[in-house]
Amino acid sequence: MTILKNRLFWPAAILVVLLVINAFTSNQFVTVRDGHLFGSLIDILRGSAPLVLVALGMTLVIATGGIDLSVGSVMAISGAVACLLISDLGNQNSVGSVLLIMLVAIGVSLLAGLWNGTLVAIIGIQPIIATLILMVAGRGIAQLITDGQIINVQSGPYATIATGFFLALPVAFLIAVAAVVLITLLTRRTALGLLLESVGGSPTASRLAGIRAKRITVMVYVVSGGFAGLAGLIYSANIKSADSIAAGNLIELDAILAVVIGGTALIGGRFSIAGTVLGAVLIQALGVTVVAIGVPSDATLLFKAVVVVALCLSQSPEFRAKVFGRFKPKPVVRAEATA
Amino acid sequence: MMTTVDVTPETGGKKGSPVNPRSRVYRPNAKYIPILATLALLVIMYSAGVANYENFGQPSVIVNLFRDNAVLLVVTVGMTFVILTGGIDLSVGAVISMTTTLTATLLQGGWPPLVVLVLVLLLGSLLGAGQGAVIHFFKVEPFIATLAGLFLARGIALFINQASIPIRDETWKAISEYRIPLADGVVTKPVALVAIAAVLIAAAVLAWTRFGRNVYAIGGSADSALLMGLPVGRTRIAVYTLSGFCAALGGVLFSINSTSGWALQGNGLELDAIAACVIGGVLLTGGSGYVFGALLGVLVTGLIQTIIIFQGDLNAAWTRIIVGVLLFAFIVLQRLVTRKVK
Amino acid sequence: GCGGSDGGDGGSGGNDDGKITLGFSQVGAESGWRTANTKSIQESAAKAGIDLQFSDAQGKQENQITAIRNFITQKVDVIAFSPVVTSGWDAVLQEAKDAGIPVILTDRAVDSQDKSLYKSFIGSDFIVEGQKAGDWLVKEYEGKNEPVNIVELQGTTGSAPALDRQKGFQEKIAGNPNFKIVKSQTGDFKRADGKTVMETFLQSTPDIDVLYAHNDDMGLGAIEAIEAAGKKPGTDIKIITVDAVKDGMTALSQGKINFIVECSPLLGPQLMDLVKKADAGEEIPARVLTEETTFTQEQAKEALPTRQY
Amino acid sequence: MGEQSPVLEMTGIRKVFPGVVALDGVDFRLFPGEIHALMGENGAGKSTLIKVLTGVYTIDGGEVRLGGEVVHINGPLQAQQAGISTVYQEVNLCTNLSVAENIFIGREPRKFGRIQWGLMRKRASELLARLDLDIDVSAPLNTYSLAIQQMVAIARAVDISARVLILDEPTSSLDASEVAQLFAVMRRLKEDGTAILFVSHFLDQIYEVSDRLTVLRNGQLIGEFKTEELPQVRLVEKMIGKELAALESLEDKAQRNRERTAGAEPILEARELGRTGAIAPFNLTINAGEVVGLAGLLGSGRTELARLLFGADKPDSGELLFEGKATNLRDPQVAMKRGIAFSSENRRTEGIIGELSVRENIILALQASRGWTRPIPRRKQDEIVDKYIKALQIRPADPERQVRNLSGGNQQKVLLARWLITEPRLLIIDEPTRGIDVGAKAEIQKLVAELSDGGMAVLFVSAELEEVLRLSHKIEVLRDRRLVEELENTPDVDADRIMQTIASGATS
Ligand SMILES: Nc1ncnc2c1ncn2[C@@H]1O[C@H](COP(=O)(O)OP(=O)(O)OP(=O)(O)O)[C@@H](O)[C@H]1O
Ligand SMILES: Nc1ncnc2c1ncn2[C@@H]1O[C@H](COP(=O)(O)OP(=O)(O)OP(=O)(O)O)[C@@H](O)[C@H]1O
Ligand SMILES: [Mg+2]
Ligand SMILES: [Mg+2]
Repeated sequence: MTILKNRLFWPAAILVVLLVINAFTSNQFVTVRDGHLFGSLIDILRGSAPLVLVALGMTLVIATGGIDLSVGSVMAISGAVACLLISDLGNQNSVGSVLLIMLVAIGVSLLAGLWNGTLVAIIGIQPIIATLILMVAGRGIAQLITDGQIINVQSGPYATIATGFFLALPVAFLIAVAAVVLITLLTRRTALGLLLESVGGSPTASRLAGIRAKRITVMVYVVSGGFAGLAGLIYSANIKSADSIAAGNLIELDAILAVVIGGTALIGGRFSIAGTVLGAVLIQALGVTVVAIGVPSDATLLFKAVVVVALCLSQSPEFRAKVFGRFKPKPVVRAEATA
Repeated sequence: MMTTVDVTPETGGKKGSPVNPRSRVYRPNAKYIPILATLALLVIMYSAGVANYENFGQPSVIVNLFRDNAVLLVVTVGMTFVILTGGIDLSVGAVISMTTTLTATLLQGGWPPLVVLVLVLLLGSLLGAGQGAVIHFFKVEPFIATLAGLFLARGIALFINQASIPIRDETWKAISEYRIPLADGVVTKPVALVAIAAVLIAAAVLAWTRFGRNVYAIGGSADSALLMGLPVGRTRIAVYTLSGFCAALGGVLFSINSTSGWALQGNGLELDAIAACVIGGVLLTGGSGYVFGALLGVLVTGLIQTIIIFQGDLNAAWTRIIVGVLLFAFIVLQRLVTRKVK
Repeated sequence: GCGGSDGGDGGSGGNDDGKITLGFSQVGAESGWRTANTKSIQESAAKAGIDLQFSDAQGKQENQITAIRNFITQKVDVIAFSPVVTSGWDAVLQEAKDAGIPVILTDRAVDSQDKSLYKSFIGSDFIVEGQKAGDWLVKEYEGKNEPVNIVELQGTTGSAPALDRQKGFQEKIAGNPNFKIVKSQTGDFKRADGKTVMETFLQSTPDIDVLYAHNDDMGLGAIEAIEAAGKKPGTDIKIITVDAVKDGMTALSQGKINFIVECSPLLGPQLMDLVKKADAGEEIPARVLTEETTFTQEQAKEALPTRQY
Repeated sequence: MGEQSPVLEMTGIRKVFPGVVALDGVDFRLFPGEIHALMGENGAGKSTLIKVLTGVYTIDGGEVRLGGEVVHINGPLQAQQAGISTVYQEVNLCTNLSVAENIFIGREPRKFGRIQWGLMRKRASELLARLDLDIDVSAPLNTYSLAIQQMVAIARAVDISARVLILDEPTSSLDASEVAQLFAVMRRLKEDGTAILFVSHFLDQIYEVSDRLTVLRNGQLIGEFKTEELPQVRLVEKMIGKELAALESLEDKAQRNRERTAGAEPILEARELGRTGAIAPFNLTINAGEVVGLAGLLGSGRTELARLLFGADKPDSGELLFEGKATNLRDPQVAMKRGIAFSSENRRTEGIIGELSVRENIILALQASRGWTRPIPRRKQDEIVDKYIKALQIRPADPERQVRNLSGGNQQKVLLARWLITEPRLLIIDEPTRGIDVGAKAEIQKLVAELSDGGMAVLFVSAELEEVLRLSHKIEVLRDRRLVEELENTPDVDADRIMQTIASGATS
């Protein structure tokens, strides 16, 4: 009974259904090949890594009542920076240099986040418009970096972060897991989560309770930028090239959707990391399923619409009460009858 | 005037508080400061354009601004209502695509133009009403409900036809080609007038009707509005219906503008509309802002675009960067000006 | 041309140095192909001494209409643009015509019934591209009587190249019942999407014989997926793509792609010729095809060293 | 009046929230032309009964009769249409709208469907003048203090001339004169036959104005009484279920405190500190172990003064000395570092974070001062929270409940707990007893007295003069946003003396 009442029950159920469909349509769901796991489930987990990362950052931003539209552009910038630098390397397979370059790219992304955070918290611009600036200009910057071309790299170590395997599991998946664990620890083992929720719940009350709301706000945008940068690296490593136009295009929408499916309200306050992860994987699985069951491209969007409608209705307690309520007697009424 | 039991002290002193230098004269203006600041910055931006580019000063630049942004303007008007209640409507761009595709398909199929017009406007409103109902009754977040609406509307459009469909209907063409001369060599088209009419009507509705004031109240605090006995549900659904209607009307204007329908039309327009509202000083959390502000927001984005076109030597990358820079400069200046004056 | 005499007038209004001013509205920068196209136009304009008013529409028809109207306000001498969509240009083209500014379409066509609205259309024919791809496939399997499972990576849903490349291809393979398109899904012209979609194709369809990708980028992404699945692109799965950008040609020469239909972005020089003629009021052909070809693996090896993009 | 039939009759009302039975078989009658007080401790179910009546909550059992007929009220709108006009406990207005609109929204004067703004403003001004309030009605409501907002809410409800008028703690932040105005209006309405339901924790007010009262305890009906037939002590007994001894003992304590004022060292000193438009430059010294009370009328600047001392607002003149050293309290965080705590009068928007739990709300300030990297261990949290839930009798005593769902008085206690656990050197409390029941109020007063005995300085702001007099060593009198006089709280100082100062205060 209580599990049915959980907000995340229905998204989880839909995810399971999608995975079952995939298990049936694909020839290998999970198998072992060349000493590592392989199959459509693994593809989904690996493919969802960038979205999970972006959505994680987005969750924190949304928890403070903000929004970050610039994540896609930051992904493009980070991929562009990394590929440009790597392509200039004498030896693209040098692990040290590649790692350093990735750090540089993430550093740039953190700066982008700092920019957003400053506009929102210090100058006081509404988050949607503050991050829109970088959303528009950022992709231009990425295009400048790559000169509008796709920069190819042939770096084994770089490709590893997207397509490599470690302990039989995809590295991208492991990175996402690490990020989830990190954020979970950071928000739930320290007081950060509480302070975030407090700022999102009521900025005025938080300030008067002595919380440095501005500092926290800046911080979440920086974190969001950093994760977007990491996601951009995985995205570009996956195709061994920097595609500054396509990278992260419209990912902000998916990320926000993932956060909302995960039960975090857009007005801020309480947030759920687990929910976000569930939402992100669900979105990825949905995309894969559409292809796997061969929905014709002119009906793809309609199909997605139906799923999203079903999802958002299933998450509404009011809807569930109306639809399922008729079949079960309300506990409250029963209690009264016996009283 | 009132006889009371207690010896109440003289309270007349409250009136003209000597310590309160906040002059009464400034007060009524205070709420218009963001709009005035935006307007002033808009004028500055325009003057900069005139100073820098040949032919920028021609009246047709301004006239075209209204005409080229007619669709965005109409959609933004609807969006303003939604945002004022503290909601958001992501489906508008998709409703446009659905409307244009349907209009073109039906007209191609020989349906009478008037029937088509009424039908598509009805359909847009209906979709909006549906979203509003889901948001109100099932307490689904506006963002996710209208995102589903976006998928649905564009899904329908793509399902009807993926390719672009020309409109060869005489009425549509006639309206499309009808010119309204304003001055020597300056003409505008009916779409611009429709857009301006939409702005004026919306401004009047917001300022002078109960519905309009309820919209503000809900945006201020929906819970309080409910406790004050305002028709919160009805208003909220009406607002999304209105936005759906405006989007459909925008779609019709689009189909007139381009005499065609296409399932990818209006892609991303929702963001433009939201941005225009915000630039115009409408608070995304609801309860504060004006349609005229939204109008200014549309003009700002339109003017930025015009400047970019007149600049003429920017490739895609620089176009994006300059748009971002101009947007940034504008927003920050606006912010600083309003803060100073306050 | 009918606008010739007005053109001179417009020229003097636009600028005083007697140079021709060309207003060009690009679709956007959605792919490497498009960037090359933009570059070609910018470079050849500079070379030809033409003042270029360039505007990027970011994939939106409304932006393009706005740009064209502004070109008219600016009184440019010639307008050229790559339409985002085929329909919906009559009104704005009429305005250009009334202002006496000749219009040249590049890359993509419009469906106006009044052909006098524009002077010329220069560009490739997407349907023909699809047909060329189909032709090659039909030839490749000539004489073999076995079922051929084809998967298709479409371009952006609803875009003209995606629709036409699909149409032309289907026309050609329709004759042979052995050919079967088992899966067809959009990869949005993007490398990453091409890869993801292909991954799923590979998971859900056991024996894919042929991949037809609407552009090189998606094909390149798909190659990654095929390799990751332990198959050999070009051998286990035959790959046909369209565009012939450098990365694609390299893969072709390496044997990872089997056939590429060229879709050349280098319209610049041809366009500038037409612009000069149009400005001078000379008669110009209503349809100019870009010089394009197709490449097999051998041809790619030869052509690769001299490819510009 | 007794022979009349009740205009409103509720029988067997039951309301259950997850985990709490808020109302259990409550009967309630309201007759035309009476003022009926609804009494009970914090969390007894008063507000819930009102919300059930106006359809904010659905009823889980029982029925409501209005004018003898059974009605099913679905929401405030319907209640209003049925002739029930309500002022809810927390000010529930749209603060983004103007004062005039807040009074008239939903019933704006119109002509041809067009709102007549001029007429609306004029009527609003007139209406407020009847409550002796002279403010700019076209200014947004959020530019006014909570007390004024409360008056506006009352004006709105009163103007919707209804059969039934419900006032849920309307006087909690009003000062004596405002209360008097309100009572005058209530009496007039009563004469016109309106039935008034009135909730207040001020027993004096209840005895002054009500005809009859109904007592609730723990969601259950204790009984309905004629006010004049029930002595105060008995009423309190009925409310809390036992005798109240705390009040008496406090009286002695306060007396003792008064003797011991001088000699302590100053903690905070304000020198010509001021903020344009908010409060004129003032001098103020607060010593350790001293309770300083702020007295003044509604809008006299008490809140503004308090905010300056916490860094919630920035002063634009003068200087502030903390323990003799000049300090710049840039923001609340800095003030907290120095050991200053401030509990806002506006608990709904500046106090509680509704979405968070009681536990989280209580530890919030302490956690903020420790910084996010040093979380308070969960065990310690539970310990502290349990202690204060017990000490302040927060009910329900469930630390994981959302604060939003607590009764108003209990929310106030949570806020108090938040600041007490930071163990401040100077505690600034603005209307700390707002909406708190007699028993708890006595506890809180006792607590304040104890804290000051222990060396804590307290700046105590309250609209209730009695309270200020009882607790303070020193009383600062404000008038027109100006500190006009400082009084040592000697035995000869009483309410009249302070009122006099306010009335005749030197506004030089
Ligand atoms: N929405 C809600 N959800 C859960 N519990 C609630 C809700 N509203 C009220 N309660 C609970 O119902 C009980 C009665 O609360 P109510 O607000 O009626 O008290 P009250 O008598 O008005 O107290 P106060 O004097 O403090 O205002 C309390 O225990 C409270 O926690
Ligand atoms: N009579 C009045 N006229 C205009 N504005 C007033 C008036 N009274 C109060 N205000 C507004 O309300 C605020 C009152 O200040 P403040 O909150 O310090 O009052 P207070 O003494 O704490 O009284 P209370 O909280 O009981 O209202 C000021 O900011 C002022 O804008
Ligand atoms: Mg209450
Ligand atoms: Mg106050």
